Amino acid sequence: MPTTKQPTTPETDEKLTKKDLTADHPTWCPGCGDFAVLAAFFKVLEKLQIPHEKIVTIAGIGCSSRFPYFVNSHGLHFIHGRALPLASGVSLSRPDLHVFAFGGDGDGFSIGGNHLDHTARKNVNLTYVIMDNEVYGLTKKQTSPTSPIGFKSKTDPAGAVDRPINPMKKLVSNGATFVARTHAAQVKHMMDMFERAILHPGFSVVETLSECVVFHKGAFDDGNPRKGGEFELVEEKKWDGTPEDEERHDVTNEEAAYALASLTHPGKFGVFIEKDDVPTKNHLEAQWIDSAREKVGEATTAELLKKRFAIMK
Amino acid sequence: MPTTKQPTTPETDEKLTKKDLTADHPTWCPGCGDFAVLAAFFKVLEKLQIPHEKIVTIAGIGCSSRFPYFVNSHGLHFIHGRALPLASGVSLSRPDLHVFAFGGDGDGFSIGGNHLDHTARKNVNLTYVIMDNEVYGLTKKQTSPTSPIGFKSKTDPAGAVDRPINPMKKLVSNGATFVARTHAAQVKHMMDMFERAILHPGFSVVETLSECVVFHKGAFDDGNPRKGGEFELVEEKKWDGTPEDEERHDVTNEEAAYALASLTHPGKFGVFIEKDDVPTKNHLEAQWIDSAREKVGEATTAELLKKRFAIMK
Amino acid sequence: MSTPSTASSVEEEPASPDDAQLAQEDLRNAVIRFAGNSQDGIQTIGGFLARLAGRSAREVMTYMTIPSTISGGPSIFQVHLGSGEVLSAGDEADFLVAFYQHSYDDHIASLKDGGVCIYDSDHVEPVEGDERVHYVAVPITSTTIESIGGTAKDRGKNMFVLGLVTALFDLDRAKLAAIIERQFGKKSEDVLRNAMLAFDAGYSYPLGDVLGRAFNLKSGESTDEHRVTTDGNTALTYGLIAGGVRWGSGYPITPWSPIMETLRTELPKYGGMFLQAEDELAAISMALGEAYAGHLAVTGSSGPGLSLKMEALSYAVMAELPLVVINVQRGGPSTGLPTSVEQSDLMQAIYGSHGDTPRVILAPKNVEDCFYTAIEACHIAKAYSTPVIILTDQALATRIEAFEEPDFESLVVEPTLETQPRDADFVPYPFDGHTKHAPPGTKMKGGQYPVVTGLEHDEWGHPSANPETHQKMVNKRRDKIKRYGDTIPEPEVFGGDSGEVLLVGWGSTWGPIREATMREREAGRAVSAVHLRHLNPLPNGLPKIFEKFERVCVVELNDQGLYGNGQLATLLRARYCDEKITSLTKTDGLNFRIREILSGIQPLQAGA
Amino acid sequence: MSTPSTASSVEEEPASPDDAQLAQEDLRNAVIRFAGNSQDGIQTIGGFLARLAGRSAREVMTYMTIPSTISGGPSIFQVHLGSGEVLSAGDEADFLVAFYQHSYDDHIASLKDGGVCIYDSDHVEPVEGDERVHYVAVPITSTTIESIGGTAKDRGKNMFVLGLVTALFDLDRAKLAAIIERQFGKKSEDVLRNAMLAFDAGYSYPLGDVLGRAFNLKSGESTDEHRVTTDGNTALTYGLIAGGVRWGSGYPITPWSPIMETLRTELPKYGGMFLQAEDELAAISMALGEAYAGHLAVTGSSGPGLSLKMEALSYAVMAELPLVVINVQRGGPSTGLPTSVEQSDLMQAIYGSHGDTPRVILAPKNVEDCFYTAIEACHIAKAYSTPVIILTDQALATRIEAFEEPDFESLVVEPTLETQPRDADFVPYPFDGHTKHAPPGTKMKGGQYPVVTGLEHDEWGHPSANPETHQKMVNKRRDKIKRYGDTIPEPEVFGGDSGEVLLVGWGSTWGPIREATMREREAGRAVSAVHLRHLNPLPNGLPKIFEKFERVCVVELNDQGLYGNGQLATLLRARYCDEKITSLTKTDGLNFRIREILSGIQPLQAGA
Ligand SMILES: Cc1ncc(C[n+]2csc(CCOP(=O)(O)OP(=O)(O)O)c2C)c(N)n1
Ligand SMILES: Cc1ncc(C[n+]2csc(CCOP(=O)(O)OP(=O)(O)O)c2C)c(N)n1
Ligand code: SF4
Ligand code: SF4
Ligand SMILES: [Mg+2]
Ligand SMILES: [Mg+2]
Repeated sequence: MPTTKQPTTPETDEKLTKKDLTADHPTWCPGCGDFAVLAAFFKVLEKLQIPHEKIVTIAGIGCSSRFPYFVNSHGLHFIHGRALPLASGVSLSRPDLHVFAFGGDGDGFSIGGNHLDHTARKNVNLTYVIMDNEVYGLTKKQTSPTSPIGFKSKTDPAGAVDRPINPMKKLVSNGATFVARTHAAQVKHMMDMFERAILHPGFSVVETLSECVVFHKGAFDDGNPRKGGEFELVEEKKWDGTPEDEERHDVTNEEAAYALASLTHPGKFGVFIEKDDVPTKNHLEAQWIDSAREKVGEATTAELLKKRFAIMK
Repeated sequence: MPTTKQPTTPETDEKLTKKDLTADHPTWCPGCGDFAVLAAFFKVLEKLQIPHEKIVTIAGIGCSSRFPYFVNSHGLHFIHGRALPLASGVSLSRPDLHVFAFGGDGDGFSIGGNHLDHTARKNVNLTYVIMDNEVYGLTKKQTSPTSPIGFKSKTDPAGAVDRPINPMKKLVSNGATFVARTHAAQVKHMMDMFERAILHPGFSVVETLSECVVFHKGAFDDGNPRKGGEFELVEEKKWDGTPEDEERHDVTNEEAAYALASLTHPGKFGVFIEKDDVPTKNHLEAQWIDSAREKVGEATTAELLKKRFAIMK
Repeated sequence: MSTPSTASSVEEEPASPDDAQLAQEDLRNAVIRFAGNSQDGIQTIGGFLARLAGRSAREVMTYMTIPSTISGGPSIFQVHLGSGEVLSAGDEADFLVAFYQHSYDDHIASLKDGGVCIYDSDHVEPVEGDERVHYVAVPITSTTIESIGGTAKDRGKNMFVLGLVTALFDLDRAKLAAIIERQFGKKSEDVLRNAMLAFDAGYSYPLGDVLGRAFNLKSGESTDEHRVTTDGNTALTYGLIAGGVRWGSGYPITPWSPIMETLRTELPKYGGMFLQAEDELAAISMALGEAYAGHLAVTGSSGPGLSLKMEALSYAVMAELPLVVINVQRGGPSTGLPTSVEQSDLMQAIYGSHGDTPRVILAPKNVEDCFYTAIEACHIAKAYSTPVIILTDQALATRIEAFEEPDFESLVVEPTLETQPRDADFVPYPFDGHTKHAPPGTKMKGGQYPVVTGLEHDEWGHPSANPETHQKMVNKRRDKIKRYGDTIPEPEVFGGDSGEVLLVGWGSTWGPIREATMREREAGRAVSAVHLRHLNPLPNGLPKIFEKFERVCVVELNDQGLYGNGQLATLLRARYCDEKITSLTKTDGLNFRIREILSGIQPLQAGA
Repeated sequence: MSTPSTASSVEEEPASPDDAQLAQEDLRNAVIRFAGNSQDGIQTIGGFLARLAGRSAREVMTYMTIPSTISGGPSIFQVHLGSGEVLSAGDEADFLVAFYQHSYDDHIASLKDGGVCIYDSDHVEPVEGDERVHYVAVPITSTTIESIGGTAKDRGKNMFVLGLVTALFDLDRAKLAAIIERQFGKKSEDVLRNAMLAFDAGYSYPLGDVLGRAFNLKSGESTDEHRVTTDGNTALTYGLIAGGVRWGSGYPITPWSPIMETLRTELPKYGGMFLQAEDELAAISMALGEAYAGHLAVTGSSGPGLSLKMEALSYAVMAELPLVVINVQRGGPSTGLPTSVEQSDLMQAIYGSHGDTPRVILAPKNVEDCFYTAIEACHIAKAYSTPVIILTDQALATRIEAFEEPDFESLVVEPTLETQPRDADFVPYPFDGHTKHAPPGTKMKGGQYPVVTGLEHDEWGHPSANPETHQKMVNKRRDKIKRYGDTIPEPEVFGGDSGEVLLVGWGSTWGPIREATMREREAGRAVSAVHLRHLNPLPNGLPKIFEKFERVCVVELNDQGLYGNGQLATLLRARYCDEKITSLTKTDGLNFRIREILSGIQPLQAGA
């Protein structure tokens, strides 16, 4: 049967540990929020025990996009803004893998904004972690699409004037089937969000506020109790019929999620959207392949080609 | 004063007529919805009497993007998907002009989708008319980002599987300050929408359902009474305090607009969003220029450069 | 695009407008029947032809049917062109142009045995396997829409068909244009412009050697059931599948679209899938993802789309990922002439990306070669873990030719996913250049997993700005492609291996150059030709060939540039510094006519 | 980036690592004081230097201060390097490296008159106009972050500075690397890798001729208030403004970003604006919109961003819109080496877009020339309504040099918006190639308004697939650029106008090539040099120059390619077919050292 053959890898029973997953010492600045994101990611992988060789980390360009070098797994460091289409190619052609994409706000919302929308509407099965520091870090402090109005940067010395994009509105409206928001200073919450994102069938995104201590210090103090801010959680419905539950958020309700997204900085943290009933593109295309393969039955590639050329005679 | 000088064009009192605005006979197929869009555009320009030489029509690539050839005005036919950034460059550097961008669903939502979001959040002062036929016309029937699931095309012979994007959700959520929806079979309504879009200060978008009679026939019959469909209007608030008014749509209410956008095909037609209180990027950047110019006073370019170089000594 | 069997009727010689002219000499009387609807203005076609014939030496007689309803309806117009004496409008037609299914159904019988039926493949489905006549499928409706952005009433398809017929019979284009002008000029300038847009599109549509085929049949060859007939895009597409491609991604653009459409339709049968992306940047990124995942993947486009892929192609070279990239060239620059042929993307294929990006460029010479070039590209991409660009063009893409059915058993490459565990000494980027990535899913026995990257890196894929490392890696990426270059067979000379003028060509000019060479040799002039299928690296051994000729003339469909040399000529001159290498170029959206080559090389010939 | 006055202290000779070496010979004893915080691990720097000196012939003595708090705090480390006898750690320092404002404030006094203060411009603001010492601004913090994606604790900035000092004094890089390895290798492989990343970034950071400058002052030149000191990006930026640029758009990327940052900050003062776009595709589109609107506009980027602009650049050629495009070249391909110098984007600048796209390419030779090249580009873009690409590079961009203050009165071009009404006979695309667009806002007296387009078109901008029209328009676009080419002054030869070897260079290799030429001539060898600022079209008259030399050697910072020729060498060989044109290339992220050129051309010299 002329479909792509893959040698089955011998089963192993060794447990996957943080140590196995640790690669180069991260090059991030001391205090960079991304360290915590990496730590949380390790812990969740440890917990979920995904086979080591099936983990794939992919990123674009940026400080945060250095992620793959710091995870000892199959990894690819791509070009600026195109991590998602590349990750989609991996996910759709290799359903056996666990595909992770990482990147910053510039990579994901500026140059990469269109790919995010189309990956979301197609519901490609992969997990995307955005480390949003509301600035261009690697290129040394230019205004990013999430920089707040008034933010002084090298490209807006007098303060940014353009309305920033609202990542949650973008993600809720573009059809992403799992959308969560967390804060790098809240490791437990991050782990919880990452775990649910990974277990979600389809395209899952976790918008993670991760401070750039060099170029946008204190950007997320307002969401950090230790810095006098408030870390307000999204209360999810328990479906227990209690009156309190009325008030709680229904993660399948897009309009309610949109309302949550409209809250002003720092907003709420938690799961905004979680829809498990949308078929993944992986599934839909696999169905097409299966039915096509069924039709051709045992025919070899050569036979299929012969058949096709016969009508050209 | 070393700012860009422009010769004042002699005032003229000739009236601008449809005849003046008519250029080449459109090359569109007989019955193409785009003919009606062009006709409505002419009528509105006639009504508004914008100075002929101040009208600029810009488009990307596609059947609909041929628009500039059919309007006798300053025009530019650009490359696929980039009409909006080009139009932004024109608008921001030439506030004296009336800038119009035209294009199709592929041009605007597929390859050009990211530019649409960023032009919207920056609220660049221009009017964008999307001729959505839910198919790639010029390239002869491939699935477009607005093609409905099940649509049979050359790239989806068994029917499209990806969830289409929802243009109205995209436009409501990306911060566009004027968002309307109309149907090429409803000339009066189109004219009304175009006129309000043109008069709107800031970025105005009119999503126009315009049938491709060759590659996606009948796509919008469900919104066309003459074809047994229903053309349901958005009832806008009159602010008359009547109980009926409660039910009506507040065009400044984003969440209400989002709810409207969530209606299933053909949905409602009319103005979804109209926010006049958001400063345009044109205004914000002009302010910056003015205050900077004020500081330098009468200094000539040479003087300014000298001053700058002095500190390099 | 498939066509009913005309196997017997096609010779292996490539198509070129001049073959038509050749054949046409033997063509005494041609009866052409246009069958469509009156709204399509087929009368107009007939009228123009009649008037042209009237103004020429040619005799002519026409007749037409008037549709029953005013609103218009089925209708035909028949023209009898003749160099000799014409006595009737002709009862049986030599040529039938069918616009619709009903036109075909109603009039196919009026076509004489061995006649030629040109049909609008957007509307007509001919009877499968009808051997009685020759079928030529032309997407009349959609090509007209493409070429003028719509079909503007009766000024669209009929003008396109008129252009088609003008090229087919090598009628006097200038005279006809003048007649058309007089006709439409009255109405309005832009109506005329639209008419000419459609006419030019039809004129430059590569029909192939239709008449040539017709005559071979008349001369009664026996049919050969081992020959297949198809166009270049189709041949290339199945070549990719035979070569082991199962995955890919693209975005529509003319004339590339049919390849992606066929791949998307066919690959599922082979267990793979072709993905339609939101743009060309996403398309090549998805394809690179598939390549990284361990598949042999393909992406492609035409001019504008290729420009958008240049950044990711630079990555593919740096990361050393295998990828097959198709460029179906069309008229440029920018949107240019989407439905015309040109060869002006060669330099971009080699040099279009930032940085030093050694990569492989191939170009098929005819429809059959599209199939084999695709397979070759697959082999190279995998063997050297490198991007390989195939430069085909609009003429090859849409032109129909016949060739021996390939021996699939011996050719087919079954894809395998090489995820077998790797030993501890594995490195993704060995300095010896024998890169073989371990796709995700591969167990790494040493416990260390590789990173694929676009930053300069050490053997393990770790970023490195070390001067020696960068130098070594640049050398490695270059030497890898040079190593491949040494495996390219030395090209063969057509004609004699010494003489006055050597014509050098690449891509779809193969036919006209070969034809011109034959003509010259028949005329006793020492002209030979060499055709290059490998453009980067160039094959070795060319100096040995060149030195035997007084002049070397590179014939190509691109501009002479700032210094008087076409693109391939520039490459050859740079490598060999041989002054006798000169250029014959043009960019008018049409393939070379034999006479253009003949007159073009005259100055190079003795006594000139 | 601005620096306090060091006017008096800078000679016009360009910087190159070897100038440092030159100067260093005369440098008896060097006392270097590193002032920062203990957390930055400045002791480590000192330690390494001391150990190196220990292992070398050099003598050394060091001393340091211990910070008061355990958590770390202000601290210094002083090294006294000497070729002669070293008696003390030196009380007064010849060099001060200041990491923070407090380090600068506390230690500037310890720097002797005419000493050199290297400070982290990300943290330190030196006293304005201090003439006592020489200031060298280096963005230590951000460049380190850039080069390794962060500053990873104390293994970042200190290693960067160590690399900086190693290059400055031409210390033994290999030896030091070995020492570092022994040190960090213990800890772990990746810690070492990060340390080396920073070290290499510092080593390849183009400091310029710091020592050279120092010595001129020692030799007591009188200060000259007509000289300014700045880096190439800054000079280029103000050249654009002087040339009439008021509008532009871009997207950040190293090392291009500072140009867009300065334009965005400065243009409002001149009544214009620079727009930050969402990506490079939008950036060039916005700039083209500004150009169409009647302004002289600029866009720019570095490698990856330029690749993304190739489609729109093809449009600019077809639509004949004026546009200035900056490419600050860096190490490639792909993301490559963002903070290293390379000249590997020349071919892309010329051939990177699809189709035949004749356009103008210029390259400045030093910091001063960045200013004048920018003005020249503005003139050409407007005069010929064409895109003009300026190829500068990472070394020029960040290198500081001094030059005569430009005569602004005579140079400044005031922009004008040419919207005066046009007569009825106006056409946007005249066949004579003298395209001058009528920007929107222009009244058309004839009543017909023009369309600017990327489709092939007639003189009015109407789409046309007419074969003759396409051919004529292609010719026109090419001849227009050739016409410009004939106005380029013939280049001058440095040295003698005949001899054994002629070195040919472009861009920032001007300095080392010139230096090497002088050395050779001092040594009595007949070596000369010619430098090309105009790369497309190339200036006329080169054959006249070449024929007087036995060998022509093109020295450039890119790869030798598949056939042994660098990128400019390839262009020259293609145009002139002169076999004596050969290549000297390298790609290690560093500019040429004089000795590399000397040894590189030895084989070309008699007796070799
Ligand atoms: C095509 C291209 N354009 C621009 C750049 C330069 N660049 C590198 S990272 C980056 C943005 C960094 O910001 P973000 O994505 O938010 O990541 P962060 O560094 O903040 O984590 C830019 C503009 C590039 N490498 N490639
Ligand atoms: C960079 C690039 N990619 C692809 C194309 C081919 N192309 C031309 S128009 C078009 C899409 C047309 O669809 P749409 O924008 O909806 O316009 P319509 O023809 O339907 O009005 C495409 C893919 C192109 N010209 N340039
Ligand atoms: S620059 Fe900012 S984002 Fe980058 S590593 Fe440092 S702290 Fe983190
Ligand atoms: S193809 Fe469709 S969209 Fe294009 S002109 Fe014809 S009807 Fe209109
Ligand atoms: Mg960021
Ligand atoms: Mg469409």
